[in-house]
Amino acid sequence: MTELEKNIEIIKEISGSDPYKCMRCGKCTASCPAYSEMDIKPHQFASYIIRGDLEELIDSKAAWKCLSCFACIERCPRDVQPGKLVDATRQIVARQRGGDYLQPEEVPELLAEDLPQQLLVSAFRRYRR
Amino acid sequence: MKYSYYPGCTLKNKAQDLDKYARASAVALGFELEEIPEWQCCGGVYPLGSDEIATKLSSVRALNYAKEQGQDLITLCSACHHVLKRVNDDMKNVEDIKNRANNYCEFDEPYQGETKVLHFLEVIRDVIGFEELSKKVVNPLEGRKIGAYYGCLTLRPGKILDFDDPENPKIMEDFIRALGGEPVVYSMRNECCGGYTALKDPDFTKQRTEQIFDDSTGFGADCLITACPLCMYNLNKSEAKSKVPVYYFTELLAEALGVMEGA
Amino acid sequence: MQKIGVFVCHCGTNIAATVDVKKVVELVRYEPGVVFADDYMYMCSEAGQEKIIEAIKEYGLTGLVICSCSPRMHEKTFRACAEKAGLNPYMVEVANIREQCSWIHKDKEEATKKAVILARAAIAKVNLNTPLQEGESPVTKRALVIGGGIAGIQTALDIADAGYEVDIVEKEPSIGGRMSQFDKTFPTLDCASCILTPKMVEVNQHPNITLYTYSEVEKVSGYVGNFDVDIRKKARSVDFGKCTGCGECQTKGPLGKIGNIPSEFDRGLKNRPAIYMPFAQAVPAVPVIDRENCTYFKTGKCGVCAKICPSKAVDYEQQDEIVTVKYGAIVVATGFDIINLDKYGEYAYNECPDVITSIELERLMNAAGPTGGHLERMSDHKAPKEIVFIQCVGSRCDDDKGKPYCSKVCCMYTAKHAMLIKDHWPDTNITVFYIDVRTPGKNFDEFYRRAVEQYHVNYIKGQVGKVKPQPDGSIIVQAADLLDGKQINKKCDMVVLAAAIEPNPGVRKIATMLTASIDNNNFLTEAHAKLRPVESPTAGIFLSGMAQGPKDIPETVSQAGAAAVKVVGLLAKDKLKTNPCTAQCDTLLCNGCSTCANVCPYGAITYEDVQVNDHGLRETRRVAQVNVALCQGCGACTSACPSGAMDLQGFSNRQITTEVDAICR
Amino acid sequence: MSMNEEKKEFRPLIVAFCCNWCSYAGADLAGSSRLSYPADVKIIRVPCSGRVNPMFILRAFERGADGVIICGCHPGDCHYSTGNYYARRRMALLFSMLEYMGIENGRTRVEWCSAAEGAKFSKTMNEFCEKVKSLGENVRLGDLRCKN
Repeated sequence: MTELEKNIEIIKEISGSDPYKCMRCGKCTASCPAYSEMDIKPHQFASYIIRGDLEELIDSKAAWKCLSCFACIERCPRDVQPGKLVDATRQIVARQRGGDYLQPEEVPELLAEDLPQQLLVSAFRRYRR
Repeated sequence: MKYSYYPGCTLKNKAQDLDKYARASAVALGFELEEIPEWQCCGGVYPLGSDEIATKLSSVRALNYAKEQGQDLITLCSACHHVLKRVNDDMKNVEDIKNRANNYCEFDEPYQGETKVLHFLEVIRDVIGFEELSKKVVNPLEGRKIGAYYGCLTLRPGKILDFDDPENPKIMEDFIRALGGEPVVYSMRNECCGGYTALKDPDFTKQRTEQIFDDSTGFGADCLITACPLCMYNLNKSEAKSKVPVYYFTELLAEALGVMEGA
Repeated sequence: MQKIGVFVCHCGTNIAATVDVKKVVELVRYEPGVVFADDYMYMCSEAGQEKIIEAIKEYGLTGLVICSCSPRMHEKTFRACAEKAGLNPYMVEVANIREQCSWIHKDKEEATKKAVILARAAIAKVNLNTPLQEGESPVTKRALVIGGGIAGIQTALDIADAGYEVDIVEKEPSIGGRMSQFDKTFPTLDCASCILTPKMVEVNQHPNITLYTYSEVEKVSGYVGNFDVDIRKKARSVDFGKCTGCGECQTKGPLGKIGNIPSEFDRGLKNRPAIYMPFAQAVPAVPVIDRENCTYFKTGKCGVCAKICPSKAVDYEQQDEIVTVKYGAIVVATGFDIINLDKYGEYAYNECPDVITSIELERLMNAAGPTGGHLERMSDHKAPKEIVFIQCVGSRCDDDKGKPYCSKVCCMYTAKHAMLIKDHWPDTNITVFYIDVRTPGKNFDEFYRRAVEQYHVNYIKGQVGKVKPQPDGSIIVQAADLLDGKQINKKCDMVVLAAAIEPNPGVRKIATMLTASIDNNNFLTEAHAKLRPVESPTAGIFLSGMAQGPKDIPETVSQAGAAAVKVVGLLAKDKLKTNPCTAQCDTLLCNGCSTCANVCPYGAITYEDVQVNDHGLRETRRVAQVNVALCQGCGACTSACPSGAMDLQGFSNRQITTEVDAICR
Repeated sequence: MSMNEEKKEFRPLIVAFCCNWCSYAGADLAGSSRLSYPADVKIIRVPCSGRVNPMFILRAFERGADGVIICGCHPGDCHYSTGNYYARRRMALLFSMLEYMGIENGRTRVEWCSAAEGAKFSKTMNEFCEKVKSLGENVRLGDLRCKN
């Protein structure tokens, strides 16, 4: 097994998803409601991982723009479930780099009067370790 | 019929309407909600990473509690529904998560996904039945054209949540029909409202909700119903020209059953 | 004691790369019974066989062990080779050291070790082999073709033209199958019915062909050359002899021409009455009464069609009839359908009448179709100006909704549809969303390029995410152009789905009746994927058309011809050699308990009173007798026999036990 | 590999009875598709799973096999119509008797595998080997006279 394949194994383990199953049909990207916000599109996650361009993925803002709406997961015809690859990227950043996307100090000024608790909890889960 | 009830954090605060009308309606429909004592927040989103354990434990505790009571577990909030059902599926089918969570929790006997998790709407559909519900309606919502807004968390992933057809659901439409209203079917009903990105990208959620209002009102909806406090927040924040009132489904239920006052 | 020769094949490097063949030769040389052992590059080649023949003669070999590929591949070859040298062909055993050893193991030492063990097992078995004589069985010179689509029609015509009798069983009221629903065919744009109808008529008039339409195969027994088939002729409720096919009953019935039952032939785009012919060119041109939907059969009141019929052909009293016919060979040509799209809610097929499948489009464009060939939206009958085609709907899926295979014909028929639409209605814009455009085939890619270059069909790479019906009656197709990196919301007024193809759902039941193997996708399995593509592993069963796998019309027709040749090759023989590996009863051990007869699937075991001499004790006993002409050698009786009297030649108790011993040594 | 190392890892001896029409063909497909499984598995070809006499299985265990697997056509797909049904019932009885005699259920198995299921064949064999390996050497029905 090459070094790259070993790294991909790790991502496979975290995500529970196999990027090699992707056939580049783009149904995920077609379905993605956050398309306009994502610098790397959902269908590209599999190819970035396979090519070993993990750094670029980790530096992208795409991982933080995913809404976790599961549309890509639901519709993927190859069972790659791109949303899981996106989340794995987020995990890698949060775990290894501590690069949280949301700092507690930011919260007070973002708070709105009627903001539901669910929003804050979700945002902390998604944006932080 | 008694059910364990998991209200979740938001229903205790910003979404009290969702909760109180549900409780009043449950009484009218003849079933009892027993709130789980000392429940902990589900976390709002399901941790997708297959090696995430700690973040799933609060759900496991609630699920195990319901098992000990010998009751099915009801939720209302679409996020809690999503998280509880998925963690339950993990505890049933994913050997590694099951073992590690049980090792940590040290219950009297290991929890293996025995509890049945139900959304309030599923109880109405599968236990009470829409026909029975319509018989109990005292103030039918006649003439109201109501769009069901499902969002994402109640439906997907369809295989695990098993709530309804994730691409072409009909449970809320049937519900509206049972209450005497006219359901409005539109294609954005299962598209994301923008979710938690409202915190850092409020403009983006505004774009999304505008599309939802445009589509639903285009088909003639004069109001929307939802089961999700976050969808409710985002839809309410919308500045869309086509904006119409948004209700929790339980509010219309209480109205139709004539139990608004007591709630 | 046998004199056994062991021959180890290199199979080029297929075996030799992972198995040390020289070592195998060295290690088996001193096994009991072995008098000669050698290896060679290609044992199955002429030179290899020559080597075997020489060795048989030189060493007086009485048994052979060939260590090579699977016996399913070359057992026949080596048996014939033995026979050439005057050795009984059943004195040959094959040790499978390729498929079950060299190809699946990487470690040379381990693979060599296993190869030696497999060889030892085969040697041990040959030591107990006895010469067997093949029997003979007669051949019924008549073939059955199941399915009356283009595959079945062509197979039947080719067999009939060769001079043999052939019957077609078709479950629909008419032959013609899917092809009769099509408008034009790619890549030459011939009109489908113009080339199919003459063949349908020819079938009907051919002296060697008998048609059983509105009929189903109910039961199959027997074996190659001697099948007994029960065919259920469903009650047509119309007398074949009297009906003139005038069509009065359909047009002047209670609902007139309209009817109230969705027409299967027009894919529900049009209704039909309860008494109907599926289409005007139906063969036979005799209507049927769909009893489930007929008012007379439901309520006992009506009877209008019987009154109208000028020739008094309507017969409400008709009953299903079962006929039993003998056949020598059976061809499965059960064809295909498209998958159910209920699981693809994102394409809004069930919600929106203007989202249609390609077969529905065929009907809409067909001059004999529900709109008389005018392409229109089913919702408002307006002509669509902007049409989107979505490819691979349910094909190439690895989830639980779709099919894992490529349906093969969609890329081409979509290009065909696009061009035909542009030909008839040049002011229509057409967009095709594809994953890959696959056009291998003669003049195929040229055809697709013509759609792009001459007809300006817009091909966009990217699967569609969602089809969104709009309040104004239009449809928005949400997709992404992967090559240009753009999300697209394409507004259109009609969407055509290239739904995946699947084998006819009834094929599983038929395969079970025929004991023909079928794969996970319900396609029938070939005897060999490359070398025997039109034969089932079950002798006497042949495959034709989509039942075997997705294919287009020319391929279907060629396969139909190939299947016909195989059938003719079988029917041309007067006698077939039978498998000599049949059961045998040891009369001294048999206690006449009937257990074996109860488990025998072929009724090959009978009981007879025979005189036995049991160690000097002479008496009459009731013992089992095997009819070797009927016995197929499954061995069910041998394991069921409580006294060990039944044994199977070629796979005897002692032979298998000795193999077990050799492996466990 | 030295003798010492060889002793370290337990390699089970597994006998597989495969019917000629489905599972033996499935094994061939596993081979031509290069889907590997341990060399511990040795296949014996029989015409039908219904041909597998319980005697053969007892004999295998007696002679030192660690696991025995019988593969046939899927229910309903038997080339001889019913052989696999008989095998299924017969083996259910035999296996429960073997368990009574101390041969764990994990050492015996009946599996259906069609001619088209090379992947399933390989997967089944890998799983079965793993299982038998985890149970260790079979000593309970060994004929002591046949062992060194």
